[in-house]
Amino acid sequence: MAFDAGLAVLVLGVASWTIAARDTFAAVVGFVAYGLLLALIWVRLAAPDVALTEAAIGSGLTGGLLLGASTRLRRTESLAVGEKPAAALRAATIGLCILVSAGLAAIILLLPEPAPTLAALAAANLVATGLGNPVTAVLMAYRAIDTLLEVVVLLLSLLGVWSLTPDHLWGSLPSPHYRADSYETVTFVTQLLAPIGILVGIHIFWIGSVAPGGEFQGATILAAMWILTMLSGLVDAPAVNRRWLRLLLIIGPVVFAAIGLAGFAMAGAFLAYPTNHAKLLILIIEVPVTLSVAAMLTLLVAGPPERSSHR
Amino acid sequence: MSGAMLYGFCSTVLVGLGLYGLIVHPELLRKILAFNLVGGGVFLLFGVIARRGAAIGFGGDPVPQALVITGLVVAFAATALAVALLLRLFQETGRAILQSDKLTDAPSDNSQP
Amino acid sequence: MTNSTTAGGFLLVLAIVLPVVGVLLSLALGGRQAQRVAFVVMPFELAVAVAIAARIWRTHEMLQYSVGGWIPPLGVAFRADGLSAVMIVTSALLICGIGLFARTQFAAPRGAETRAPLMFWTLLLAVWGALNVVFIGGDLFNLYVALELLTFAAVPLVSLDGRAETLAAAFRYLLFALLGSILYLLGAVLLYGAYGTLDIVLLSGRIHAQPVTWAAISLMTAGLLAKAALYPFHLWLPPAHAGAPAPASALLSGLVVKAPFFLVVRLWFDVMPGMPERAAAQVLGILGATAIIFGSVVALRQARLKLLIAYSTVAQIGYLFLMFPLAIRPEAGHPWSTAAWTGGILQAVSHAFAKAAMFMAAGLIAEALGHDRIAGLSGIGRALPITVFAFGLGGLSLMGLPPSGGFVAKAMLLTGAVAEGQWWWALVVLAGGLLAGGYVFLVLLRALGDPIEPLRLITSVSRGRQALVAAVALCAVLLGFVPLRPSEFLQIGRPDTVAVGLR
Amino acid sequence: MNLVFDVLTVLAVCAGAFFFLAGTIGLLRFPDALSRLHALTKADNLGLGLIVLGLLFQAEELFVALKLIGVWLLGLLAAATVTQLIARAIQPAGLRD
Repeated sequence: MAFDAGLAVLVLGVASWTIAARDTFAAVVGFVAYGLLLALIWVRLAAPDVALTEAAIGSGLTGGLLLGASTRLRRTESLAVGEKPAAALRAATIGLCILVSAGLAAIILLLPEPAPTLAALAAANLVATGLGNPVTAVLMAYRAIDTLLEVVVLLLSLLGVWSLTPDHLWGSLPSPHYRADSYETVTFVTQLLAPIGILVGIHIFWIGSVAPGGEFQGATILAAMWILTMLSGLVDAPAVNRRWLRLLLIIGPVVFAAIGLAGFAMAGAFLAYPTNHAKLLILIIEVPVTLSVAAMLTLLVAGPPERSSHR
Repeated sequence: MSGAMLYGFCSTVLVGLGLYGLIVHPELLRKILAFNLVGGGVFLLFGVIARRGAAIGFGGDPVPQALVITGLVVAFAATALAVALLLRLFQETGRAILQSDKLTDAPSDNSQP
Repeated sequence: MTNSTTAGGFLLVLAIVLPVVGVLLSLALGGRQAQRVAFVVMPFELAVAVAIAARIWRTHEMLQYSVGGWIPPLGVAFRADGLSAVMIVTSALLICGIGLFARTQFAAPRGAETRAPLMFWTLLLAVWGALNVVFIGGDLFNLYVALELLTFAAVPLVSLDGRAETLAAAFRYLLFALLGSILYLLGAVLLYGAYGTLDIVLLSGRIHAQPVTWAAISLMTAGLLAKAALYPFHLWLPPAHAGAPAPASALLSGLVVKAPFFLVVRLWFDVMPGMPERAAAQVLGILGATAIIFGSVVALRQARLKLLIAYSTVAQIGYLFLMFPLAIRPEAGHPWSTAAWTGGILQAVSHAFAKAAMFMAAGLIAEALGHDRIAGLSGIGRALPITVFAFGLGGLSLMGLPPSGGFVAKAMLLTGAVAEGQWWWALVVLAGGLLAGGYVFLVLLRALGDPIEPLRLITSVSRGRQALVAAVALCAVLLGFVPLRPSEFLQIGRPDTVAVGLR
Repeated sequence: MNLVFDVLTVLAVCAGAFFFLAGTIGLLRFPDALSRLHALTKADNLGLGLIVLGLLFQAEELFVALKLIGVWLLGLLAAATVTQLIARAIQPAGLRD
């Protein structure tokens, strides 16, 4: 309890810092710490799957993305000073936000006791999925349609990012302008780290059927390794019109949808699995989805094409 | 008061803090950051609700936990799109804020593809 | 395990999977194939939409599908009632029209792949799929994913031309949309905490009047209003809808803003049947009324045609929300058996066709003249007679003059206002019609007037495209022959009981 | 036996926490960036090593122990790399700050 209270206070402190800090870069660093602390809270809330996701995506990838953006935008900060809203507006906003927070706090005190839960239902049907991790069962079986659409959401946001390419640069390379020559350290570390990271990513994905982990967490680690090899200059980002890249991006959702449709014939419903083969089919879906998602995450961080030539 | 409820209050404060940043900060990157703070608060509240639903040996209701994972991925996608738009806007205008609501009166040229 | 799936429920799966597969294929094949994929998907998806509507018409039953055979609350259900069917068919028809209209504008050149055509055709299919999920989603979290899908498909359409002002408009749109989604999600989370399900039908059986419910519904409604651009959340709409390429504007103004409105209807009438308070409904009505007056007055003062049309969208969205105070009658019968309820839905449908036609007409005019300044339109009526005629037909619906869907819709709202003794809404409807008449005639008078100097067109516009715009506008006119009474079809699948706790 | 392991764990983790504390104080108190880096990485690497050592006594199977050692090695690698990068980044600005 004391630990929980301390953790809660710490999170709120860091969150306030990300709002109050003058320097955007400092605020983003605060945000990364905020994400890691949240991951700890998720462990305390008995949600290790979410903790992994929060640390990997919420803190890691989002943090990296925002850090990159804040360094690029650094010199615009002074411009924004004159745009600060009037004190009256800020006071009114503070009032509004306190009202929202207090109202929500009062509301959650009114939530029913005992709390309604689907845990029993999820457990009772776990056998039919052949999985040991109920969270993966929700993602891949009970609510597989959400997961399929979520992968499409990721793909669409990547399309959105790519749509921002200036016309003459279509078909060229995403942005990072990292010079490998001055970064021998990074190159060395990447050579050492990438194989280990890839193994860890595969492990976390693989273990997801029975223990905390899964495709999104594994894919994030794979994406991080790909980003690292791009940062270190070992490989270049792929051009957006490469056929292999397009196939890599769609293979996951295509297999997902295809097995989903095959469910009509095999088990009588879209995204249904025959009981004896459920686990195998879920695995067949998860492997390409992990690869596609890893590619999407990597390219989302890399951003729209900005260079017409290789370095 | 249980530990879960403590984090429940924590989540409501996070929502409030994030909303404040979203409304008050003129810099767009700070708005994106604040949006992520609100998102974190909402997901945390869902996690608290999941924890309250602990039953039959599960430490929490797995359904909301899975939904939070989906939500986190969607929030990342949103952040990535917003950051890309912001950087492109910066490239074009040299600014990273939205001007107050004056629509440019420049004639609309037919600059469609 | 599949007992809650009705016969023909698989059509609902197809309505979602076809566009999604189209998106994946057009991205994979790229180049000129993207457009071909879109044109292959269109007839099939249109057929699916018509099949859904036909089946509901014939059986008078809601279509339902439990995805994966998992029954709610553990699984996710798709459901299509009469209202869903109307929206699905409207989207299908309009998207096919927009696709045909954009055929030449976004034709991919031979040779290397180009950005804009690939994006347009892929995103068009993505919007279609996302809209269908919104219209048939039976689970509040699934609908959250659908809303995000719609946002990520719609925002890039705004900045397709890459100009700084459209980038800024797209960013503003994205911010509002994201804030809207997160508020919606917060509300859904509270509902799960209180009732242990996100399924709409199960929720409607369990929900009861208590603070958690009110907080959740208010948060979700506020989030959806931000996405629907109802006053005072309208700031993002005019620059976004006016800045997008004409076919995208038609899509955004005609269909995309209707999705959050549709969800407000779901929330107020399906999730909590019989519960909404009159006072809350009055608030929505007042916002709607303000939007009508404000949007119309600002539209009158615009110098550019596309901005005028965009502000008119702000006003026309206002009408949609007049149905709430007029249809919610806690003491007397189903809200959906009122004239106002049918009127509100009909307004959504007829505005979709009318506004799409007007944006496409404005696009043709801008293409021909190279600008869309209203002051410089003189003589365009002689150069592009069919286009200006189509613009005028669309205008009929906005003004609420017969024969047009807008006339029937507004007449039903008026009937409702009179029947309910809430005459003040009638005044707003009439005033909005007059103001709409003002801005439509402002444009038509210019367009039909004689030019001071001979008009120079920078390109010629094909008869076919002009005729297409006229055909879309004609759909809005044809809706004027819908009978002036509460529609039975729209009531298929609505909950039977009004009082809470009877089921 | 268990008791001995538990005592060892407590001792090692406490020692590790002490080094973390020392490193953090160094970060806050030392005058320039290079000595701050020095304090931070030296103390934190040792602190992490001690904490991992303490936890090793609690590991129930070999795989878990290997994972713990892996965590320490990766931590060392990350710290060394980042220190290098930061040190390089501040070099042009001289040793002030």
